[in-house]
Amino acid sequence: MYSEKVMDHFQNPRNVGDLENPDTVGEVGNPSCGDIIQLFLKIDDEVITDIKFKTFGCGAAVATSSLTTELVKGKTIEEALRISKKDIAEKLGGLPPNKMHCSNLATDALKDAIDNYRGEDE
Amino acid sequence: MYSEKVMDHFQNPRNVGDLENPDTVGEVGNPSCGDIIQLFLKIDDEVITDIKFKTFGCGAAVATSSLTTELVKGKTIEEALRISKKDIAEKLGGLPPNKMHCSNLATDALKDAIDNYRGEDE
Amino acid sequence: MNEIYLDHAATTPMDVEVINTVNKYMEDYYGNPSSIYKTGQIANNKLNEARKTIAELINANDFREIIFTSGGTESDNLAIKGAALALKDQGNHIITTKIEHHAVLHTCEYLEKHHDYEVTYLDVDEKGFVKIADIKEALREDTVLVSIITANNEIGTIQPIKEIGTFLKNKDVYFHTDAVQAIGQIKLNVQEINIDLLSASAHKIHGPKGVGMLYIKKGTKLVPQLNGGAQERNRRAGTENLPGIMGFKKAVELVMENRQKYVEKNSYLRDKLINGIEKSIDDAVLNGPRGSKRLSNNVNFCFKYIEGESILLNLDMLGIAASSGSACTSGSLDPSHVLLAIGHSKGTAHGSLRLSLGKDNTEQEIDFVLEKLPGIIQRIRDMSPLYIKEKERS
Amino acid sequence: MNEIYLDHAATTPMDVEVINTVNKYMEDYYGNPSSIYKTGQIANNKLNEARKTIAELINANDFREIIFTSGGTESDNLAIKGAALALKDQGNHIITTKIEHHAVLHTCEYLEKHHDYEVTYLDVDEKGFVKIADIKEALREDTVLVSIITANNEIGTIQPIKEIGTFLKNKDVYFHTDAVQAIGQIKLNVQEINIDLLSASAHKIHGPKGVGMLYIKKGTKLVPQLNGGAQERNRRAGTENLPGIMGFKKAVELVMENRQKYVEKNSYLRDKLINGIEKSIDDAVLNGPRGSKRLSNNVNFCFKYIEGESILLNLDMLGIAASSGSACTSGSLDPSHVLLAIGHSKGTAHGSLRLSLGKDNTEQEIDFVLEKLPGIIQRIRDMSPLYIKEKERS
Ligand SMILES: Cc1ncc(COP(=O)(O)O)c(C=O)c1O
Ligand SMILES: Cc1ncc(COP(=O)(O)O)c(C=O)c1O
Repeated sequence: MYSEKVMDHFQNPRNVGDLENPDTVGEVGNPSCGDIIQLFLKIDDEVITDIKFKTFGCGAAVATSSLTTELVKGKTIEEALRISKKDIAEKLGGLPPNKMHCSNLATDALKDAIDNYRGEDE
Repeated sequence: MYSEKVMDHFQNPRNVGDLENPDTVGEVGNPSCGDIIQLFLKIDDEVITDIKFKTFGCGAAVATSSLTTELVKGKTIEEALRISKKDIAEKLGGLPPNKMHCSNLATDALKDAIDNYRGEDE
Repeated sequence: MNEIYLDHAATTPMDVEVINTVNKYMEDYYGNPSSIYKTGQIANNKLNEARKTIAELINANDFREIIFTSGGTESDNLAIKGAALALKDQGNHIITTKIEHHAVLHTCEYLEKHHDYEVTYLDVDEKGFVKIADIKEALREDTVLVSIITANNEIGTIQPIKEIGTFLKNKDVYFHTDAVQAIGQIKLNVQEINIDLLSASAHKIHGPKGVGMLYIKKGTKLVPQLNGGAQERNRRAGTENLPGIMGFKKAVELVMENRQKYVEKNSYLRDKLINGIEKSIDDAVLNGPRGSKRLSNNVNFCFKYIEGESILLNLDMLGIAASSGSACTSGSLDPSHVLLAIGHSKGTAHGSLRLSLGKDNTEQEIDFVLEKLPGIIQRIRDMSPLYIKEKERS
Repeated sequence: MNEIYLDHAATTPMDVEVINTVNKYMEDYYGNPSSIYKTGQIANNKLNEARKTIAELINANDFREIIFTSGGTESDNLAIKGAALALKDQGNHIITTKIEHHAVLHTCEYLEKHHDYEVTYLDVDEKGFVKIADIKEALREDTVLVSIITANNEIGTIQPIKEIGTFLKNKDVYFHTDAVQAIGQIKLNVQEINIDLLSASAHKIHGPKGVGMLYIKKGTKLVPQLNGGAQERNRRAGTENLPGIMGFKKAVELVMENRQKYVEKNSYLRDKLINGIEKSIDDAVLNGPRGSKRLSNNVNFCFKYIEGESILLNLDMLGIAASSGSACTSGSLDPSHVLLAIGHSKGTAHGSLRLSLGKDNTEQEIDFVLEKLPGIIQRIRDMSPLYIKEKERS
C-alpha cells in the first residue's frame, strides 16, 4: 500500500517531539477524524531554524508530518509556504488515493503555525 | 437423475410400436408440451390381450409408457383402470420431482383408450 | 468407456495449468486483499495483476475497469440492475433481445416486476441475428440500457456487435454485452466497439467455476447489487476469491495464446459435424448461421418428430455428453426461448441437440458421434407417433 | 521472518485437507450439475452430499434447505432482500442492529433507498448485546424480517440468539441471522433456535474463498436476487462451483470434528492475550464481553490517544498480521460503527486493534505479541499530541 519512502518516514520519523519554547505552534485535525498534526517551530529572522511534530494518525499522516519537518527546516518562511501537498506526496513516492487527504494536513499545520506567528489567526 | 428401472425401460422399451387392427386407441399430449403417448389395444372379453405404445417425449415418458403396457397386458379393463400414476412411479423406483407429470400421461392414455372403447368419448 | 465431452458451452474442464495456479494461490496466498499487512497487500497486488491481464484480453483502457464477480450470472445481474437503477432518473426503458441467456432475460423480468422498468425484447431473424434497424426503432427518450449478447450460447450466432456499438455511440444509453460465450473465441475490443459493460465467466474458458468479471467503462454509473464491504472499489462487496481469480487470469492467458489455433481446429470439426449430420439424417434443421458468424465450437440441430432428452439419454449411454433446448431437460414445459425466437414450433424446438466443442475434442470423437447419431435418431423416431404421422402424410 | 497471522476473523488460511479436496474436484468433476449425462449427474449428487453435511452442522431438517452462494455477503443480501421483497404485501419494516456486518447494514440501506423499506437499527449495550425488550418494542404490525448477527466479527459478542428465536416464534416475521463468524465455534441448531434464514461463509472456517451458503427453512418465501438459470431450485442462478462447495463441505467436516478442541485452545490464548494486554498497557479498553459469551478467538482493544493503522503498520513490521476498526484502514472518515455503537467516542474508536485467533496459532506467538505490543503502543503514544494532553491534564 505505502511506498518505501512513506514506510521509511513512518518507521524513522524525523523531528518527532516538541520544542521547549517554540516561537509558534500549528495544529490541524481533531480526534474524531482520526488525524491531528501539531508542529512546533523556532523561527529566526524569517528562517525556520528548528521544527518538531506530534501526530495522531495513520501511516500517511506520520510520514507527511515527518517529511514536512525535514523539508522546511532551514528554509525561510516564504520558501516553506511554497511547498505544496502535491510536492509532499510526490517526494514520498506517491500516496494511496484514499490517503490523499492526509497529505494536506502537514502543509495545513505549517500554514497554521506561520499564520499564528504572523498574528493572522483568522 | 433416473432410477435404474426407468433407464431399463427407456433402453429396452416393452411393447413399442402399433397394432394392425386395434380394438381401441388412446392418445394424450401434444407436440408443444413435448409429450405425446399413443396406446393401441386389443381387448377380448374385457381382457387386454395385447397392447403397444408410441411415445414422443422424454425418458420418463418412454419408461412410464413401457411399464404401463407391461402392467396391463393380460389384465381386465377394470384391473387396468385401477393402476394409478403413483403405482407407476413407485414401480419405476421413483421419478424426479420435475418429471412427475410425465407419469400421469400413460395412465391418462390408457383411460382415453378405454373410454374410446366404451364409446364414452366425452 | 471414455467420455466424449461435447457440452463445452455449459462448462469446460479446467486446464491443468489453471488447476496448478489455483492450487498455488490456495496454498500460499490466503491474505485478505483489503488488509494493510504484507500478505494482504501481496494478495491485493495479485488481484490487480489479474485485472491487467483481463483488461488486455478485451483491450480495456485501465485495469481498474475490471471487477470480479462470482460468475457470468452475477455479472449480468450487476450490469443490468446496477446500470438501470443508476439511471433511474433518466428513464426506465431497457432494450434487449429474445435470445439472451436467462441471466439477462430473468434479470430484465426482475426489473419489470420489482422496479417498474419497461423492457423491449427484440426479435431476431431465423439465424438469430438482431437488426440494427430494430434497435433504432426501439430506442426511446427514456431508454437507459441496451443489452445484447455477443454470441449466443445455444445456437452460436455472433451478433454484429461492432455495428451495434457504433450505432449506439453518442446515444445517451449504456451498452451492455454478455460475452460469456464469446471471450474464448472472439477478439473483442471494448474501446473500439464502444461497450460500457461486458460480462464474462471463467469456467467457460477452462477456468474455475464461481468466478466471473464485469468490465465497467470508466465513468459508468452503477448501483452495487451485492452490498457490504468496500471491495472492488465499492462496486461488489465480499471477500475476494483470489485463487479463483488467479485461475481466471491463467485461463485468459491461455486464451490469448491459443485462441486462434483452437478456433481453427474447432471450426473444422464443427463443419464436419454439421455436414455429416445433414448428410446422414433427414429432417435435421441446423439452428443458427454457418461459417464465420457462428461460434467455432457450436453445433445445434432440431431433429423433427422427436424430443431432445431422449437423444441425450441415448448419447449418454455411449459416453457422449451433450445438451438440448428441450423443456424436459429443465423441468419446465416450454422449450428453448431461443429456438422459438428463430421461428421453430414448440414441437420442433423440443427436438434439439447442441454439441459444443472444446480444445481437447478430437476428430476421432467427432467421427464416433457421426457414426452413432443417425441410429439413435432413427431408433427414437421409430418410437414416435409424430414420425409415423408425417410419413403417412407424404 | 515467520508471519504471525492474527486476522482469522477476516479470512483463514485453507486447511490442507480442504485444498486437497478442492483439487480433486477441480481435476475430476467438471460436469455441470444441471445436465442429465453422467458427469453432470455425479456432480449433482456431490452437491447434495455437501448440502447434507452442512445441514448436519446446523441441524437443518432437510438438505434441500441449504443453498450455495458466493459467500457470506451474497447470503446476507439474498436473505434480507429476498425475504423482504417476498413479504412486501405484508409490510415494509425490518429490524436489525447497529452492530451488524456491512453486508447486512448496507443491504438494509439498499432496501431503504431503492424499495422504501423502513429499518430499525437496534442499540446494543456497552458489551454489544441486543436486548429482547428492544426487539419487542421495535416490532410492528408491518415488520417482516428481523436480522441479528449471531456473533459479532469485530468484538466477538455472541447474541442470545436462542432467546431471540424463541421470542420471535409464532410472530409473523422471518428471523435471519448472520452466522458467518459463529459456525466455526458455536454449535447452532436452527430448528431449536427457530431460525428461518442463516448465512455462512466457507473462508472463515479454513475453507475456500468465494463460497457461502444460506439456510432457507422449508416454506420460507424468497425472491431470488441472482436471476438466471434454474440452479439451486430456482433460488440462486449461476453454474455451481462444485470444487469450492466440496471444499466447504470438507471444512465443515473438520469443524464438526475439531470445534471443541480449537475453542478450548483459543479461549485459553484469547484470555492470555486479554489479561496480558490489560496488565502491561494503560488506558487499554477491552471491547466486547469476557468469557463464554465472547467468540473464543476474538480479542479487541481500544488503545487511547492513538490511531489503529499505526499500530497495524508497526505490528506488520514484526510480521504480525492484525486488523483495526480505524477509519483509516478503510479509507472512510468514520471509525467502526460497532465501536461507536458500544459507546466509544470517535477518537477512542480510531485506536482499536483486533487480534483474531485461528486453529494454528501457538502460545509462543501469543507470548511474542505480548512482548512486543506494549513497546509499540508506547512508541506511537509518544508521538501523539493527545497522549501528552491527557497526561498534562492528570
Ligand atoms: C451467454 C451466457 N451468459 C451467462 C451465463 C451464466 O454464467 P455462469 O453460469 O457462470 O453464471 C452463461 C452460462 O451458463 C452463458 O452461456
Ligand atoms: C459477520 C460477517 N458477515 C458477513 C461477512 C461477509 O462474508 P464474505 O466476505 O464471505 O462475503 C463477514 C466477513 O467478511 C462477516 O464477518
